[in-house]
Amino acid sequence: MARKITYQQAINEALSQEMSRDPRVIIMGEDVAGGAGTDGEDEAWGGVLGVTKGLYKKFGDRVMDTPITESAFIGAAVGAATAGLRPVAELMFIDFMGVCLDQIFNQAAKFRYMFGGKAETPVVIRTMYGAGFRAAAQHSQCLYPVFTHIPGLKVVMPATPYDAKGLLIQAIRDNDPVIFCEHKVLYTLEGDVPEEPYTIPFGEASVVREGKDVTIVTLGRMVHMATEAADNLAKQGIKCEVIDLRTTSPMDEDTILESVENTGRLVVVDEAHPRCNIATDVSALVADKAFDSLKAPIKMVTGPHVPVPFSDVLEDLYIPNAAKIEAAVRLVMGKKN
Amino acid sequence: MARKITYQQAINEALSQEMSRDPRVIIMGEDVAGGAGTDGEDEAWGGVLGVTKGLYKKFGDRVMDTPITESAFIGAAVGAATAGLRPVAELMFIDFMGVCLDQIFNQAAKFRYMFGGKAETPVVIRTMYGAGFRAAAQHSQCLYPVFTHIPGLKVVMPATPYDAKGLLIQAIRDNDPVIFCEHKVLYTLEGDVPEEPYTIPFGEASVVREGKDVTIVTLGRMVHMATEAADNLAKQGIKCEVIDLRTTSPMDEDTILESVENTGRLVVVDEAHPRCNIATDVSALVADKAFDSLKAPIKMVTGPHVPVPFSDVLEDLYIPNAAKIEAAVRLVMGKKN
Amino acid sequence: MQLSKADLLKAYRMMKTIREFEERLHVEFATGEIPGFVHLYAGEEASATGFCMHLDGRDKIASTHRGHGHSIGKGCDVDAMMAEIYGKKSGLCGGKGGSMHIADLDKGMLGANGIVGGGPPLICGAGLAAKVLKTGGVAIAFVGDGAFNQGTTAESLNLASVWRLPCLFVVENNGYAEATSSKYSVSCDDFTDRAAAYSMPGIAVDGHDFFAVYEAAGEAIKRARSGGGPSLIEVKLNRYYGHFEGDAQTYRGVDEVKNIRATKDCLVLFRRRVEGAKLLDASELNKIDADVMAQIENAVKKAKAAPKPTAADLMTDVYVSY
Amino acid sequence: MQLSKADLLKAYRMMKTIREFEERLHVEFATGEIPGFVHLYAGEEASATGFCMHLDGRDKIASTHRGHGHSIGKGCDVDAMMAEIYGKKSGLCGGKGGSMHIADLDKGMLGANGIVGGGPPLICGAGLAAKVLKTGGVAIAFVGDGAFNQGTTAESLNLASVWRLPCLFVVENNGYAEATSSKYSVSCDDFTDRAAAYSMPGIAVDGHDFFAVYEAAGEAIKRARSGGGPSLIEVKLNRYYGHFEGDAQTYRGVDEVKNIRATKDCLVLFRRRVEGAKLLDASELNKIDADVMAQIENAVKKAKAAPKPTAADLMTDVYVSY
Ligand SMILES: Cc1ncc(C[n+]2csc(CCOP(=O)(O)OP(=O)(O)O)c2C)c(N)n1
Ligand SMILES: Cc1ncc(C[n+]2csc(CCOP(=O)(O)OP(=O)(O)O)c2C)c(N)n1
Ligand SMILES: [Mg+2]
Ligand SMILES: [Mg+2]
Repeated sequence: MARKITYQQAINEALSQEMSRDPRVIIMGEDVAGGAGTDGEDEAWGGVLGVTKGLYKKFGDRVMDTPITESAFIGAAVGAATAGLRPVAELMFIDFMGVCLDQIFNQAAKFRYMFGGKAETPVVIRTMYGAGFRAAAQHSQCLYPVFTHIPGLKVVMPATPYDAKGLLIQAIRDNDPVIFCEHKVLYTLEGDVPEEPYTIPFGEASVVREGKDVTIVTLGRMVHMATEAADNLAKQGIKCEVIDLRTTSPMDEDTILESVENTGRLVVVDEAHPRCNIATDVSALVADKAFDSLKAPIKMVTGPHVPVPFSDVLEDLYIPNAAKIEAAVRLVMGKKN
Repeated sequence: MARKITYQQAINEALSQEMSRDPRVIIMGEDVAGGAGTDGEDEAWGGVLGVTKGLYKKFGDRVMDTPITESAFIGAAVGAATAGLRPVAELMFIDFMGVCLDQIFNQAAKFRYMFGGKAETPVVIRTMYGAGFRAAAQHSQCLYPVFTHIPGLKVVMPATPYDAKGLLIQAIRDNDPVIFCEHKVLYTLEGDVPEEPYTIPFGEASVVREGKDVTIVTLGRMVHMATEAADNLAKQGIKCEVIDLRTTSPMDEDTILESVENTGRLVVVDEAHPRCNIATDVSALVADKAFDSLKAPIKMVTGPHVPVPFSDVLEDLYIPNAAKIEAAVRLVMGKKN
Repeated sequence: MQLSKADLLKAYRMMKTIREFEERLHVEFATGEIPGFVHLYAGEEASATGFCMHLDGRDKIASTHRGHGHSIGKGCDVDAMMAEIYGKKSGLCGGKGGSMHIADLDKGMLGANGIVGGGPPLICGAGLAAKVLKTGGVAIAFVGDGAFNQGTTAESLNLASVWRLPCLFVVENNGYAEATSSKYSVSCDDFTDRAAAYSMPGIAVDGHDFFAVYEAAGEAIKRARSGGGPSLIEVKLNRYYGHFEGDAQTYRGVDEVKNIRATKDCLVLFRRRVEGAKLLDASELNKIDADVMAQIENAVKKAKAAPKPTAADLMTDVYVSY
Repeated sequence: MQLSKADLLKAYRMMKTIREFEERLHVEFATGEIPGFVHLYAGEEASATGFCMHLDGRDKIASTHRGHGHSIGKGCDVDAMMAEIYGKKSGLCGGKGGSMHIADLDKGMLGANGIVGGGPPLICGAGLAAKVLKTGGVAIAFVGDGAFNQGTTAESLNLASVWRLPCLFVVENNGYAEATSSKYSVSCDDFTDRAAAYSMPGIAVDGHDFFAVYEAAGEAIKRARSGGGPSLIEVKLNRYYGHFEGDAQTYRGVDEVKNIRATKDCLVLFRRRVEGAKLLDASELNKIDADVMAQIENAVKKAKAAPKPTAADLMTDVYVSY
């Protein structure tokens, strides 16, 4: 698998291959084609950052631009999923969930349970999250902890182009509602991606570095910060095991617990705000189920309890980075007993 | 303070006293008066469960019925709060947040930060949460972890009539946006409540039982389950310290940590779904900051990762109760070393 | 639109079944045996029936918290509905949903909905699926007068119009949203005033008159099926009971319901019309009445006797796979 | 409505300031020095100006992601705005908000908004506060054609009408929401078709013509101030640049903007009118042009030179107290 493409291209390819494979797959969102009703080019945008570019040319009306009415079109995707289609709806920024959350968390997520197991809602909601674009408080949030909290949803957080493609194909073929979270800073990241379609099962974390001293559990963009930290620490003789959760719901508890049983030390890295997030979730899991293996306090490296600031200096301070992760790892190592 | 009133009456009294004290306090929500535009009685409902009954009679137009448009009226409360009023808006069930969350989490919560500290948004959103009414998946959720996750919001969870009154008066006088969460099952709970107005500061947990063996951190309705469990356990010689958080944001970390430093054991009880909730939050805090005191794994007793079921049998199984808490406590006690 | 004798009998049976289901629930609820919130559709039967009589297996509907009538109209099993309302394992949703979440996707009933305005976006999706999959189906969102103000409804009207979806938006205007009059909460005089805002036909119809509803419904459904896009239909009607069971209804005028029952009851009007025109005779209708009484009696008995779900049921049905 | 000479000069200065601010940002953005998303208001100046010329300290506005024009119109400090867009500590929001969150509550500017449709509910609240506190103030929500479909807008129109709030809802219809034509996304031909849905007056006005906007605005504001309730005003106008800076705009027709600039530019039309009617002479206007150029030049210089926020600023300004 020598071919390198970007995270963004991997997503595009997954969509394209699944649309070719299955005519029930349709795409909808604001300017996912772009140019609707205008005098100019037909597929003028292909998504606000070009992620869906080319799909309209290939699939025509199966790529649907929508008015700016997230409740209506996300809800339509949900409704269509109960009625025979397999829609992939784009919530442009995850930050916009506030205008359409009901259709996701009270409708899609709960149908199967409320209806006594007699519903399938194979809808995928693709959405862009994370800080780093100087896009300020309403366009830079993580918010995946909110979706992870809700029973009935699956939450997917690819960190690499390879995972983006495999997890998105899985998401589209999956029969439950999936929130597919794409980190905007990762779109340009390149990596090896096989050309043929493949799936990555949900609930299987990926151990991206092996190490015996400290377990670092992380996800999304933070995987790269953590591996950078692990590389730096390795030079100082501290061997970190870096676990990329890949999906937060379901979450691969076994891989986390086994690793901590080996290392006895845990640092959890989560870009999200610190309260009730994935970092607390993983910490709590380990403090319950791997307590006897723990040799040191569990440290969390997360965004702070403040909205994401605009100014580049402040945003850079806001985002967890390798240095902060290294400091946390050193802290848990210092506690050796 | 011999006078006993219900949780619901305590809330009503807090509203009434604050409206009398400060003409800028107004109330809005669906049928908070009731009867608008009808041929019949004027204040026909006073809220869907009668919590605001009598206020319209006292305060007239300052108690405003709204159309069923939560985005518009919650947003209006937020906007009015930036413009000189101190609105108390009622989101009838917390489950309805999905149709209006944006105005809460992207607007109210972020104004102050986004505007460089030059905004005050003294809005209170009263809302009803929790299971126990056989009200099924869309009328029984907790969801306060979602609000707790968001910087810029304060989240208040009274467990008793006394706290309900004092915390609500504080919320109304507070200059930040407050989500005030009322457990529907507690409305009829009676307790001692002083007649005169008083405030309870945010971020101060209440130690409702002292004990040296195990710390139980909890909140809302679960406080009562936990004290019941503590009483039962006391008979078996296990002394639990029960901490009622009262507010989850800000959260009183010191009281939690001090208690765990004494007991060495922690059980966290949270009615919410288990992922990314207050239980994980408190567990993670302690696994970080009081790790060295811990003598046993931290156990969490929470609702399961399923929507709230309708059927009484299932709902009763769903809700954490004293028996489950006792089992968790015994588990952490068994781990003595 | 011509209704055959069989159609007329079917329509009457549907209305009567709804009525009897609701009247009986009203009585049973008072005993305290039925858990949760129950919102009765009694008085509004001609609406659900007028629309559902046109529908078949291709078609989908989304309902509201007041969903029993639509569910019966769309063919949900009455025994299973009753058992569901009692929270029994044999319920249509295994006791997990209750009155506010009755659904049967196999029947094209996408669910009652505990969220006011929850249905219209879903119906856009059902309409879209019909369009993309070329099923010839239509999709109908029933919403209340209160729900019509909800932003989700407005967005859905726009989307259905932009995408020219085979959808109907049916406002069942019973004059109240909980204890609030639509005269207060709705800023236009007639809901049809909102149709022009979305470039769709807007029709108002007397919801006590089954035939009027049936005709308006038929036209809008025909238009939708033939690619003519969505319609908005306001059905003016009344609810006989409170917002939910237990509502003291002090906001209603004296004798308001009594007068409506006396003068505008949809079942009475139906009988008067078909008997008057000698389309059906009283004995045929009386027989239906008796059948329905027996059916509901039986449904209640079975529901009461049925076993509840058990601990094994708590954690199932959340995901297809996890 | 009569405009004094001072008013005319003020209006021209306002429009010119907005124009120059935006034209300069367009140039500066290309250098890569300005972070984040920037949406320019160039071409739409007559709208913000036509409304804001009527406003005073009692009045509030809520803007959109395309908020610079409204901010300048409502009196936000231009230097501080520029510094904010550069992310500097001296910025109007201390560098924490940026272009999309410029606000100055002291000036009655409730904020640009990164959420499409975020403003209308807030404006209901501002209108409510004016009504309850009897300030005599009005509150204006500016929304785009795309934003007008959003459910929050529909709900706000209804609420403002039901509560008879002193609010204006101003649709700045520039024909596009991002790369989507309003012809596609908006299901009515004219936004005024949506006014009847909420029983409020709906007025359409040519947004290139300051005087037309000013007059329509004046009437609606007068109505609101005197208790006559809300209005909906559609301002038809054009944006000169892309949706945001960096947009290649391939969705636009050939020479579309060039033609508009040549024939409908609001500044050119204003000058032609006032010079033609000999209300102002060219030298007075030229002087304003020169002033504004200097002011913006100065603002950019200061913004570039200003210090950034520091680590100490990260955690402040979240709560009044915590
Ligand atoms: C989003 C949301 N807001 C409020 C409620 C509470 N509620 C349930 S039914 C109802 C009134 C609905 O009125 P209408 O739409 O006219 O329907 P009707 O009850 O008259 O059939 C309200 C306010 C809810 N379930 N969901
Ligand atoms: C809720 C929400 N959905 C989508 C977006 C992304 N977005 C930002 S501006 C915009 C287009 C707005 O168009 P319009 O309202 O016509 O305003 P204009 O840009 O033309 O001034 C979109 C889709 C957003 N910011 N918020
Ligand atoms: Mg109604
Ligand atoms: Mg526009």
